[in-house]
Amino acid sequence: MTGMTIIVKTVAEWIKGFIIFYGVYIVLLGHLSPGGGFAGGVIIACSFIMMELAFGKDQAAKELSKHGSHLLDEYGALAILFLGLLGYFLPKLPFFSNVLMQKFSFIPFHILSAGSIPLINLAIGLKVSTGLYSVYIYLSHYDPRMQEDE
Amino acid sequence: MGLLPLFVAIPLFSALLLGFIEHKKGIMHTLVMLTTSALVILAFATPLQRGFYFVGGHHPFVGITLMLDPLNRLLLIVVQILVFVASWYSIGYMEQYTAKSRYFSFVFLMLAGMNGIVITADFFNLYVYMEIATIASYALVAYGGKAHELEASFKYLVLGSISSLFILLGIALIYSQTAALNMMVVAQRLDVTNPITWLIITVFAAGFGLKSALFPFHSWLPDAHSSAPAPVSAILSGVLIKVVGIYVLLRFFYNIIGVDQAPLTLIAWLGALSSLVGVLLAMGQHDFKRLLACHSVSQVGYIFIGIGLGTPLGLIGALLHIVNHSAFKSLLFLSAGSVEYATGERNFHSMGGLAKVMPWTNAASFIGFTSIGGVPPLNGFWSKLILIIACVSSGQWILGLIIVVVAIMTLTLFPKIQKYVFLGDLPSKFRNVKESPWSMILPMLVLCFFCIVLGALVVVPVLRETYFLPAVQALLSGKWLGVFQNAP
Amino acid sequence: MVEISIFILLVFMIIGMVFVLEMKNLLSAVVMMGAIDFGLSVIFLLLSAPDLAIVQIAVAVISLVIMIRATIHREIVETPSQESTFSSRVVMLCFLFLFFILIYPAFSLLPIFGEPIFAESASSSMKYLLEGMTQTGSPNIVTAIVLDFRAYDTLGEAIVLFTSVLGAVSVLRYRNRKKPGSST
Amino acid sequence: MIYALCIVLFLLGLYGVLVKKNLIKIIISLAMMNNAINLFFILLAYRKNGVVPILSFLQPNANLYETAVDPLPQALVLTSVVIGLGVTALMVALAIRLYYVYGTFDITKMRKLRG
Repeated sequence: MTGMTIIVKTVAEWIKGFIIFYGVYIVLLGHLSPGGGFAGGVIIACSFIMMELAFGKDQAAKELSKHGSHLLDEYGALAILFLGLLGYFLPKLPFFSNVLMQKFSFIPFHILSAGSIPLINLAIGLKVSTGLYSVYIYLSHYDPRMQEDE
Repeated sequence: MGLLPLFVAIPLFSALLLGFIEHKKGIMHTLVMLTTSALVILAFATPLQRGFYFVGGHHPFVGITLMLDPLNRLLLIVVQILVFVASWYSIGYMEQYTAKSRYFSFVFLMLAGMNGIVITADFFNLYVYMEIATIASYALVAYGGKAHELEASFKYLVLGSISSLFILLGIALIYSQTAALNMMVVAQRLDVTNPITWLIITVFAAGFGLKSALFPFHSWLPDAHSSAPAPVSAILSGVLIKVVGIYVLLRFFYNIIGVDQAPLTLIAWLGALSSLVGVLLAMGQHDFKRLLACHSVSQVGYIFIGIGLGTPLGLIGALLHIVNHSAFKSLLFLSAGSVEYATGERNFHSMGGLAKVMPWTNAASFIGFTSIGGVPPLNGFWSKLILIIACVSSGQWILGLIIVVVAIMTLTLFPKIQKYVFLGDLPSKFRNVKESPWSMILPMLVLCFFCIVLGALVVVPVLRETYFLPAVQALLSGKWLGVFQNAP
Repeated sequence: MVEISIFILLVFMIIGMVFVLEMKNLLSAVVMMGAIDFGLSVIFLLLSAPDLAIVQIAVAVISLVIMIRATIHREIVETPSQESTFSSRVVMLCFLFLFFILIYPAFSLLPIFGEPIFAESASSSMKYLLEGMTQTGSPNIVTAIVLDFRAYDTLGEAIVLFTSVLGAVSVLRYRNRKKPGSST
Repeated sequence: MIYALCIVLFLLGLYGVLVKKNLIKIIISLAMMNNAINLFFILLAYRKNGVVPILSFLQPNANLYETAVDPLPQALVLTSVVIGLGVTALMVALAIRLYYVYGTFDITKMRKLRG
């Protein structure tokens, strides 16, 4: 599969950056305005999927392979777990407490406020975008001729 | 109580780590054994009294609360031991499948989900962790990738999702009445005289009844449990249906709603019906694992009879049967898996004479069969006896009679299979069958040990007084009132 | 005003659902599902839940893409043999209608639309609204709940997604069993 | 009345799951059941003329507790939407495998999935 026509490819190339930028914006400002890691992550995944649809499987596999997206998914999940356990390993703080909020003081309504909330948002954004992209790519690359059982 | 989050964090961490060491088998097996044995030790290290852990340090009204009491502790120990044994067995057994690291990831995710359900005291948290456990189990049922396994998984997925949505509806209704999700707060605020409470009870009973394969909803269980790889069947039948279905219903009826005899009697009768239906279904099967799966329906029925009686003796019988059924049913699933591993065959009519070539498997399944049949010194006998006495002493003669009839049918069912599979002449196609590797036999022997020891220990007061009586006490102390009184 | 708009949108969603159930062409049914999801997103926006509206619309888009990918180039028409018999459908409809009639009185016992119970009693939501900003530093109270007060749930949610992604990947692998005799 | 419409949507989804014999229709029906419950949760949280539970930079001291809608169900539904997406993805993967085994999405043509 070589993808769609040149018009679609050009337009997809142009708007790819905007969609990813919008997704990152929603992730980063999740604690100040509506949005957050899940919404932003799904939007970023949509831009990856758009590129895959426009340019075909082979081009997409060059930029982010099946295995690579799956590993990134695991890194994201590990990061969330690590941020949760951070409180557990520090003295006198419980599991999943907002460690940074209690150790440092922040300016309210600033992008670097709310302690570890933006960090968890980033981890979730990474996890959701790569996870959904890997589901999609596995679904669309599935080739029944390679199936060995039955 | 500081140990509680580790029950979720350790298996999750291992499940995520397994993706990075896909091709290093030695490290993977070490990690699996280390994780599961660490969890067994942790389960025994948890303290005996009731205690709470506030996630994030928030007040229980605001944050999520984890809870430990004797009932939780009993189930935690059973879950950790069974998963330990099953993953030990899997190291040898799963050699016939590909992508072993993913398999262990699913097992650990399922374990994390089950531990999350057992230790939580928050309704929505319960729903989320239930979804982790059940989604991992859907993927594990489809793990072999054969057509019937995929079908069984799809059917299981559809019915499981319906039940999850019913539970979510119940949680929404609870929230609409109490504006709280913490189980203790809900127990204080839920008004039992309000008709909405009856709607909540109905919706929850349907949802968790579907998850635990109670009588009108049992049709998915034989397909799903027999299609999974053998150690997974052992986990599914041994603990998953009990944790996801029975444990939550126990908590809901006894500690949150407060015992009411009318729904309990209904549950006892549904349990009696499912024990009859399960054993009748099992009698018509030719497939070793399918027969065991059908029989699980009948054993779940026993447990529900004990729960429905509502007397201390009935509850002890039910809890004892939960533990015993985990031991002997998983032992039988593992030995069925061992037979399948060696011969590639599951239809027991075409087997025979395997006792000569597989002596250890033969011995293990002999102990399993005598235990499930209720032969006196072994553990199955005691829980059935206690259930029968409980039925008779609370005046429910018919329920007691049903238990006796089902027990007799079970007792006639299993020697027949032992004869078909292990005795008689060895067919020529099985001449060069070898005994399964030791990494599969040793876990079975561990479960045999539990079957024998639990039977012996039941009469010893130590086990009863440290594990079972406090658990029953935790249930019979009634609604959780006055635990967190002060609103923030 | 909000109530009437939601009412109209819900009626449209129900009509759409009936279309989904009765349409023979699977691709149209999938596209109709996307339309219903979009309606739901608008309802969330009307109910002052912009976080949810964004998530819902993004999830609707991605599930639409996945479902279209599953149906396109495959069998896209429902054949008559896939229909249940008329009598079983009528029985099921009657059963569900009976269920609806039975639970209909319960709706009057629910809190009246627009007057939720959390505002009356000492509830956790009041505490979130009062102290969410000072305790977590996040002006978006929903984010404060999701990522601080109930962050443990969010860990579970991320793991659910991880599990189902891993499940889909494992279901779609090409070799499920090793050939007897092969060593790796 | 709005609650009743919401439950109608739920029951229509249940009808579709129980009656339809096509894998894709079953998946859509389950997704609709999930949507109906999410909507039910949010309807319970609505307060008349309620504002969004987000503090604005312009009015950092606004009295949200008197005007805002209930934020907790929104947080819960956020979780539930994502769980629904996960279940849908897994079901689609299974449906595609089944399609290539049997050449159809029709469950009456499959061996064991009856009823």
